Amino acid sequence: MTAPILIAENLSKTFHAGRRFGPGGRQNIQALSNVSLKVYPGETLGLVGESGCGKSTLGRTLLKLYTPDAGKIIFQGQDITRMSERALRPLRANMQMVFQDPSASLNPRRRVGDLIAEPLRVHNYGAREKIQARLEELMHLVGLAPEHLSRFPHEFSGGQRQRIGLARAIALNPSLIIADEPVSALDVSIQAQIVNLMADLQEQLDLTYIFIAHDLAVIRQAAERVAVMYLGVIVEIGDTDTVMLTPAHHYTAALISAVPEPNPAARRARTILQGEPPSPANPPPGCRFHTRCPAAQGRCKTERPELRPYGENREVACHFPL
Amino acid sequence: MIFLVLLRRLAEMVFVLFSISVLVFLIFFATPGADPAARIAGRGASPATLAAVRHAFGLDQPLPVQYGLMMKHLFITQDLTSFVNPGQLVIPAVLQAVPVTLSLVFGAAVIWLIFAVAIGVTAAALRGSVIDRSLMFLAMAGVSMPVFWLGEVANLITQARFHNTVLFSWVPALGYVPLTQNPLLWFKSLVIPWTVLAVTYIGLYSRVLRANLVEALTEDYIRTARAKGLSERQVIFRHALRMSLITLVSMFGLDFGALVGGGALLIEVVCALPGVGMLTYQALQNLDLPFIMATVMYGAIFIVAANTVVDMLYLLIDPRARGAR
Amino acid sequence: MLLDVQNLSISFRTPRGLLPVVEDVSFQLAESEILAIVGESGSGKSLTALSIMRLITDPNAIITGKILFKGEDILTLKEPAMRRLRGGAMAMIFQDPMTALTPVYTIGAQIVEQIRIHTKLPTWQARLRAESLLAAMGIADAQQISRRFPHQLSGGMRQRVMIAMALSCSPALLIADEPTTALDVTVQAQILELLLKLRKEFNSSILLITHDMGIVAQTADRVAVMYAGRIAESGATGDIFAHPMHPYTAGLLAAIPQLHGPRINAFSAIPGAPPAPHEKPAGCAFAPRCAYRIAVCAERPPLLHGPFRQVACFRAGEVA
Amino acid sequence: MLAFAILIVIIAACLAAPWYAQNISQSDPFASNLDGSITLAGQPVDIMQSADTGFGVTPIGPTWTQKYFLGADDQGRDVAARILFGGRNSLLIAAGATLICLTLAGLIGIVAGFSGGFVDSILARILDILWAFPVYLLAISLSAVLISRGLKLGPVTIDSDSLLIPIAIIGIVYVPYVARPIRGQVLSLARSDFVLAAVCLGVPRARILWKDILPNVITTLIVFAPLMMALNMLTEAALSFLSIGVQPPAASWGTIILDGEGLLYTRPAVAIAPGLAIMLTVVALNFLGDGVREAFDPRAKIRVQK
Amino acid sequence: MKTIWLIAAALLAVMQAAHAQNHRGGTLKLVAASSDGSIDPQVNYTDQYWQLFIVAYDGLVAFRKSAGSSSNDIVPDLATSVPAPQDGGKTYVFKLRQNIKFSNGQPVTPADVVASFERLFKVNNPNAGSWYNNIVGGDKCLTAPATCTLPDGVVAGDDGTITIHLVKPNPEFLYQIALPFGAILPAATPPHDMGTIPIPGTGPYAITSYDPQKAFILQRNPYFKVFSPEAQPDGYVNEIDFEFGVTGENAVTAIENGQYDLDMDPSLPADRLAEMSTRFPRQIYINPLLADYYAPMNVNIPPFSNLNARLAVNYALNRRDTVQIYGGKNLGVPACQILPPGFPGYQPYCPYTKNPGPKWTAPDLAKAQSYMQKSGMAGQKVTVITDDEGVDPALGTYLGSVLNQLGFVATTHVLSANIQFNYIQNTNNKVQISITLWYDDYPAPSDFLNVLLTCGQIHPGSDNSVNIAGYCNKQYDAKVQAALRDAITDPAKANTEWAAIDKQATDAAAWATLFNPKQLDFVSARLGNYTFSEQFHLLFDKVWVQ
Repeated sequence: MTAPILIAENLSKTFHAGRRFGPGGRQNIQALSNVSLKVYPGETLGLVGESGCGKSTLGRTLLKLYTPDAGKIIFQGQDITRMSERALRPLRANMQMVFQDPSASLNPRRRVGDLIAEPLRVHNYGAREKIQARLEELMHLVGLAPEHLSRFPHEFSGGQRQRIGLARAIALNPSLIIADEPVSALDVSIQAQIVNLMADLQEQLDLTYIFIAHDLAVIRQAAERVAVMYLGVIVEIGDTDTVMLTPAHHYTAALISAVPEPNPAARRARTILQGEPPSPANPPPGCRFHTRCPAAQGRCKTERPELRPYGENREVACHFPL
Repeated sequence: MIFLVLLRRLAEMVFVLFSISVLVFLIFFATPGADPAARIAGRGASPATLAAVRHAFGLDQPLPVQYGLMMKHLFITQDLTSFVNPGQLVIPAVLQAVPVTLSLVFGAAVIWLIFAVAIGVTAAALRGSVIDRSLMFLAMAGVSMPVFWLGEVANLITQARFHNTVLFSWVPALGYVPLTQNPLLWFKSLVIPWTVLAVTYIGLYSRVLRANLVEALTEDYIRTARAKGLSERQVIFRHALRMSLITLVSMFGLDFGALVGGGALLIEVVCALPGVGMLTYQALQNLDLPFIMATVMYGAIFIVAANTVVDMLYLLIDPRARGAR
Repeated sequence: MLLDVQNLSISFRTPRGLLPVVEDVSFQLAESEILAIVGESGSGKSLTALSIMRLITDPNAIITGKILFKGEDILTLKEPAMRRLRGGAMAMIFQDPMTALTPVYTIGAQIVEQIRIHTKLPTWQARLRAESLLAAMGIADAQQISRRFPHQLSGGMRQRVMIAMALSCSPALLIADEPTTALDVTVQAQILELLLKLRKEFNSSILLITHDMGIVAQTADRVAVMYAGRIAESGATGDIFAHPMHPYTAGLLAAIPQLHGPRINAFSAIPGAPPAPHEKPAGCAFAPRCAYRIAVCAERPPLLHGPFRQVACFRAGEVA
Repeated sequence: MLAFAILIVIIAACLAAPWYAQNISQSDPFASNLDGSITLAGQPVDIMQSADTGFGVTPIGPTWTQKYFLGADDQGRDVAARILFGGRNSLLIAAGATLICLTLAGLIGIVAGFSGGFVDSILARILDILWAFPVYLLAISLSAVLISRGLKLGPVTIDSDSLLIPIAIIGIVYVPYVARPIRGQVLSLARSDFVLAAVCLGVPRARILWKDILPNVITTLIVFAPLMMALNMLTEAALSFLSIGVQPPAASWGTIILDGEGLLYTRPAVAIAPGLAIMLTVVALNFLGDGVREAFDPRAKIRVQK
Repeated sequence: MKTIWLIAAALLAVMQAAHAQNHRGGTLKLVAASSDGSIDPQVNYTDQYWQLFIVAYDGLVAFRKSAGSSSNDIVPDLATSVPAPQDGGKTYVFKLRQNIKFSNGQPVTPADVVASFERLFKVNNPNAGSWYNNIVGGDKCLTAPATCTLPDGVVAGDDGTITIHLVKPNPEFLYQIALPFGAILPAATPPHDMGTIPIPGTGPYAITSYDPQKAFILQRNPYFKVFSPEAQPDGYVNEIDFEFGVTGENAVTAIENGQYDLDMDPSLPADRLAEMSTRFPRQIYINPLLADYYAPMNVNIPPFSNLNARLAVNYALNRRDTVQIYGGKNLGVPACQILPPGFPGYQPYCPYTKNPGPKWTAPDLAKAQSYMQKSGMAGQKVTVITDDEGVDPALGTYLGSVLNQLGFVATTHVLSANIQFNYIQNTNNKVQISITLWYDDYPAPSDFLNVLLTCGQIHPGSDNSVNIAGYCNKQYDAKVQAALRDAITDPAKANTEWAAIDKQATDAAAWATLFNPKQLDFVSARLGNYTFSEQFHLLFDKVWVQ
């Protein structure tokens, strides 16, 4: 196996909300707690979990949009954890992001051409003509017409906007793209188009993806490997097929079981998880899942399980894996 | 928790007051024609007399010392006296003016709240209609009138032009009559100032309320309320209005604070009401530093206090502000 | 038949002319049946639901057709009579429980309010009823929870409260507009479970509005698929999933990512995007995206036909 | 846009003031004219009319003819012409103050919101202080100093009779009212997805500020502009009324009201007319402000009620 | 006109005196826009309050309380008679009346007199350094006010006599102690400005309360018995209420409606005069004032350092217009010279008019233009500083307009009335020209010609530099000193000298005198027995309200 393109070691990140003397006091929201993972060139790593589990934070921290409180990020062999924004700038061309809500991530006051050209100009791609040619090439790549370049984002449909977001992300030929819920705001029939497009681009441009989603089915189809997150920690990571078909962590199992299957013939009794995830401002001690886990025992309440190898290419953080 | 919040507010207030007092002090000493010694001494006083006065009032001390002394007299011994009316204690004068301003602002506030809610709700309920548009135009006109001018015109009408008609013959001479002295006369003498002061705010509040109501009426919970089977009136009064009032209450707190803190200056001057605004106005006219200092401090305290009260009130009336979960 | 919607059309007067959003929609709902209306955003499914409650307040809306509820046409009902129906015989729950509850009242008060509108119960009894309803929704300490404000509850809890409120007067018809879209999967499962359980207890019919084929498959008895303001296909859930007869339904089902079964390299996607209401083509709205389109599709919209299984496509029999 | 049309008419009328003074009223609105007379209906009429008793002199009231259309003030000057000239100053001061206020507020808001941390705290404190300083007190205090002394800022000297002084004063006092929302907006913009996206693309901060944040802030400032101008108009009038605004013989609507205050009971037109002019202008500005807000608020544009 | 009123008033007085007892009682209600400072009679220096002090306090001597010019005469008050100066004008011996009590019941003793003179220095009386330091020991007191004693200056004899020794002869000494500054107060009065705390006095009324924000109230002094009807007659009304906070326009309305009796503000709203005079002619009283409205021109800074520029202004000013602004031809008399009419030494003189002579007739614009040309000052920027009270802004605006017509580039600055007078005095403010008003303290020409125009009254950088024009001429000063000396021995000669000095000052054109204003009192319908003293204006102990 080749060297990982991205390594995260023991990342932790805590957000502070409210003012110390303000109403409600100060809250420390632990969004990431000791998260480690490796991403290999050319693969798609899915990152899945319920809202508030820290998957978006992880995505943004990996790109140094947030500075981690602790831990290390190594991108293409360079430690970027403490790198200044200025020093990081050349590297940024190599790592890009696609956002969930394309209407929020595209400045509504700028034309599409201007938006896509922005990274090219910033990284001194070349003369005006060269940029123009690249813009047209990019539009073609993502399936849009060059005449769309002079329009404003709000003149496009959701799917088209996401294509624009992709065009901007691949403008500089990056090696890594972190896609944060790229399809969850889209309708099913459009979702498929975007997922397909991303797959095509991956093939053509030799991209590595971290694909963040809450929809297990999308991950299942889009990612070769998947990491399941719960309350700021990775509970299970491994090949998608292995994890989805034979989940080892009780949370993964419950999550999969909860997904309604679009097959009326397969109506079945599901194991329905009770309760809702605790607040990340006040996570439970020990195994974070123990409050809802059907198999929880005394040990789970006190001792935090580490991510340990479990079978081939799989790691699980559970004292009593399935 | 509340205690800590208050403590922080208090610290903020002290800082703000300190800065403002220094600012006022410096502005005063930068103003020509303001040498308090010259005015205390009187016209034609000889340089020797001037020097004696300057010494007697401590005006020959360095500025920081003078500042310190003034603050001591204002806050600690509370016996600061005027430069222009020697011997006049500043704090009792301000305290005496407060009831006048309170009478003015309180009465006006009652008027403006009643009218603003009535107009705002009517306009929102009839949104898009001719009535809505006319009401909103009137409200805009109300906001757009210079308040002192309105006061002048009101005086012209009620005191002179139409004073002898049935409509306004009851209007007493300008000035203030304490409530304790003659409640009826108190009321009569304040009706016109109340109205004049209220006009702007009726305009402002009714427009804000209408906008809030119209926006609130598009919210999901309004749909829920309708889906419950509530009538349109119940929907507006129980659900939309309740939410819109939260904004209005915070606006009201700040405006009330600013007005009581001296913001009603123009109307007090025009209607000859000896309130805090008038006191401030006279102090500035006289360049009477101790009075300026006291009224500005008072005003600032009121504004900061109003801010705090509004924050606290928010906790009370908007459960969302009490912190989630 | 509890609910019989006949030729319902909804359009809006706009500066650009009349904008048809829902066209010629007809469907029936029997007692204690679950009918799912499924469609993508902008397909007109939510407006259809709202029109049944007569909750479309936009003065520019024009609603034609008939909505017969227990044989009575709702669209011609006087407002007071309609108010008695709303929240009484028919109730509705909404997509986002966060914004659908008035933030400044305790949830107890909000449920009590609804009970008191439709019954003559004194407040204290209404309060007891509210608490027992909350308990029936699986809320453990109902008494305490009823004193909380909406923002103090989690999303799942809030949706339970919404359901409790909707069911407080034992409605014959419950309209659930995307009831789980804003929730996480694990919570979504709980809420769906609850709805199914309650249907039996309260004996309500449910009109379920959703975009999620998975939910339809797991809960609905019958399903109507909407596309661009019209019903494309309707029928029993099993039939539709097993044998989609409309090209759109077929494409939609094919586009759904599968959790189980083999991983496939490329989804079969429907090309293009649904038309915006003001740029709907003449004829069949799906025609521009349709692999089966023929000349006639561009001329007139196909009518819904068939007795139990209804399809609006000129080539209905040919779709695999 | 009726409001806009009215505003244009008002501005045009004020710009035509010299023409009006020369050709219509045929009088110098800045020179006292205590001995003059005009011919009305064939009769010569004194502009300043002495009472028979020898006490008191009353200026001529509205003639509703081209000369002294609205009568004269206590210096025998044509009020109508003065209102047109006064309007120029009122509009100029209001507009100038708006410009200063929005520029300063925009600058402070952007610097505070975008740099965050220490700078933000300092600026926020300063705004707090100005905020708690009662507006009129601040304005009056500053006027007391500046109008009697003028302003010397390094090499720049502003004469005490310069219009720049009321412009600066009015411009400064409302800065916190605009700077606060701008700062809030910049803070939220700085956290918005599209700024994150720009950071992600390696766009330098200065360029983000220039390309992504500034245009949005400027839109907000444009929305603020007519409303601020309306507010400034009223403030100018109030300050002039307290005789700390425009200095004679120059006029503004506020000073004409002040002139008219002395004649309120005998010649109310002198005070009422400029008041109505202010009201009309401010109403027009406010409606214009509403219009601009709707035009620039994307929510209002996109929102289709369901 | 004026005389008719006076005769009518006098006739009325005679007729009604018989019924004096019927008029006793009631409350006199006075009103003003704002209060005017301390109520310590040895400190306050304002006309408004002096008008009230003279019914509450007595000096050793006083101005006669009567109408007309006889009110300029000195009459005995607490002293039994007006003493003739001894020792070449350096010594005065007073005999204190017996059995007079302060309003707190204490008897008035020679010790009180001594203490009162010492207190003038302890409270930093405004004129301590210009008038009272002439008392032997005064200069020492000036440097150490707190420990001031005047053992050789004011001497109390055993027989109730008070002897006052001066450093040098002073013809105006009796005037200076007849003013409220010379009030005799209890010896126990604290040696500092009492501010708002009333001090017992010997007049028919005693101050009972004072709140600068609200009112100044005097009630009958229970210990008062008439001892000198000329100086201190008994009053008619029982109480005098002086309320603050009502502006001119409103005060006029209130007086018309009978809610107040008199507006104490210096000038009434000009636009109401016509209405008042036609609707309420019997409630209006006009009296001449010994005062000048004038525009001092700073002779030390351009453009008015140029004599021709000053002359141009003087010739161009249409003084009739200024009178019009002030309130009409009956309210003022155009003037060119420094001394007001009726003053000792006054000789009518007006060079700055069409036909120079004793009276101003019309502006001479041709001359004005030619002087202007000669000055070469056309195009110079000029700022007129005026205050914001009464007609002053209008006068300032008018003056600005005249300057503009002359070819200056003029603007007018309106400053608060409370700072303007100090502002225009301070040389640091570089005031070129301003509008101001000077009232006499007492009827001596030096009060104008010495106080306002000699070198000694210039204090650079001080807010108290009352020679506003900055006119300093050694030869002029010498003449003033000579006139002052002569006034003691030969008042008639002194008056001719003053006339010459007046002429010289007028010719120097350091001022543009505008006019001599008249006092217009608008009183309520019920106010009777209106009596106007040239010194103190309306006498409150003479009027009645029922």
